[in-house]
Amino acid sequence: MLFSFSESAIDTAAASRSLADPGAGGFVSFEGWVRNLNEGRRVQKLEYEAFTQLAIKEGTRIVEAALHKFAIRHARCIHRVGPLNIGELAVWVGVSAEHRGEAFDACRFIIDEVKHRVPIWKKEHYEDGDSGWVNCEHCAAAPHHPHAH
Amino acid sequence: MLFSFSESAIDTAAASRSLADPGAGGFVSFEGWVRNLNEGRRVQKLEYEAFTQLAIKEGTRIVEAALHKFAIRHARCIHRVGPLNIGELAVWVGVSAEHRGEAFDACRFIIDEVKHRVPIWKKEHYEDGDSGWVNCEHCAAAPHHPHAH
Amino acid sequence: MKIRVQYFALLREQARCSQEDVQTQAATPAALFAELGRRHTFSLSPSQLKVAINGDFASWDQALADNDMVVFIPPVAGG
Amino acid sequence: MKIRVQYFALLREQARCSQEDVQTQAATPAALFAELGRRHTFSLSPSQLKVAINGDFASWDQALADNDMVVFIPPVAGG
Repeated sequence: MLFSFSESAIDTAAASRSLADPGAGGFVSFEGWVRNLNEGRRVQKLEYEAFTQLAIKEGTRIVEAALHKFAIRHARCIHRVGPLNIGELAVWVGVSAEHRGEAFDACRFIIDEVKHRVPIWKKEHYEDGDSGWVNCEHCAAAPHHPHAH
Repeated sequence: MLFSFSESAIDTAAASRSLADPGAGGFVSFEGWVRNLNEGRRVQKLEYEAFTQLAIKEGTRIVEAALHKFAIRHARCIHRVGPLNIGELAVWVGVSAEHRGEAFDACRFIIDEVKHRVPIWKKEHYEDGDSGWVNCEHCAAAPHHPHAH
Repeated sequence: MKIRVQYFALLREQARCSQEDVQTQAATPAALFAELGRRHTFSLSPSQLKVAINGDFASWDQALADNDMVVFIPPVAGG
Repeated sequence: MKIRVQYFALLREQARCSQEDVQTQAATPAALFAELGRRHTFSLSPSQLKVAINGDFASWDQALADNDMVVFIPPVAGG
């Protein structure tokens, strides 16, 4: 499972172990944590929603591309779905490689691509009671109802 | 303790937790694992030795420099000393930041600098029975005794 | 023909449902979205959306077939 | 004067000890290393080493003082 979803806390220790390799000298991991602030607004909690069928395909393609593009041993990405609180782990990416430079580059490539290409959406709930879908509310070109929900 | 040594297995979960911050959205960690191969030679095990007094000073300066140079929240490096087997964790670097780009850059900066500047030495024991201090045997300019020990 | 439309995130909230089966003559996703927009109030325009047919990315002018599953994909925000 | 010399890694093995106290007239680490090199077989030259005095990096021509602690630092290999 190069790319998968988790509805409960991601077990990063087990995930890291799954990338172990006696020929790997470097391991880089990225963790996306839920921040209490986004674009100047105080965030209380959030929820992730995914188009799972396509997201797993697209996420897997990204990790496969990294395995092809960089001289790495193993790579994997796990994304949470459902409600999350501040400080919780939203996404984990791990890469093992013979040498650290490739592990850094591949890990960054994967998280950048996942954020841009995989059909996952994030709804933020703000301390002021408002809420909104990130990247969907502010760029809407049609008549805009920022407080509609 | 921005930089420290450990004589037993590094508790990466506890180390990661120590860098938690509700304002941090990205966390990047690097793990250096003992490889079974270095410069074409089969490695069986190795040992790390440190000039602890100066290594802690220099390692701390590196992490402090990263905290100054990059927009990050927290950073930390833990290095093993003593004997290690293949696959074991030799060094851990963790960085939390508001945004992931700075976390990646700072993490890489720290491990690069630690490898170049901190007085730590690595002796590899090879499967053929030979052994050698990495970076010390091959660059020796004076009369060279590669199999003296 | 019958098309099953799945909605996610902001579109799901604006359509007030996560899935609906529509009888339509729309030949393409572009035509289908325009048709759905007459019944729902979508704040996102096609230029801000991507399209998937039967679980794969597709183009706005791909021909629709009976029983296709169509998803309009709002700007993503994973990670 | 008395200088305490600590050895690490390859130099420790080549000196066959991790620490020794030497009585010396050497005014600098450079002179001290040359003097020690007449008793030990070091395979590394000063150009490959760094020097620390009393736990801090120092230069090869820094003046030594009585009871200084000197370390010659072989090429490092952390990580």
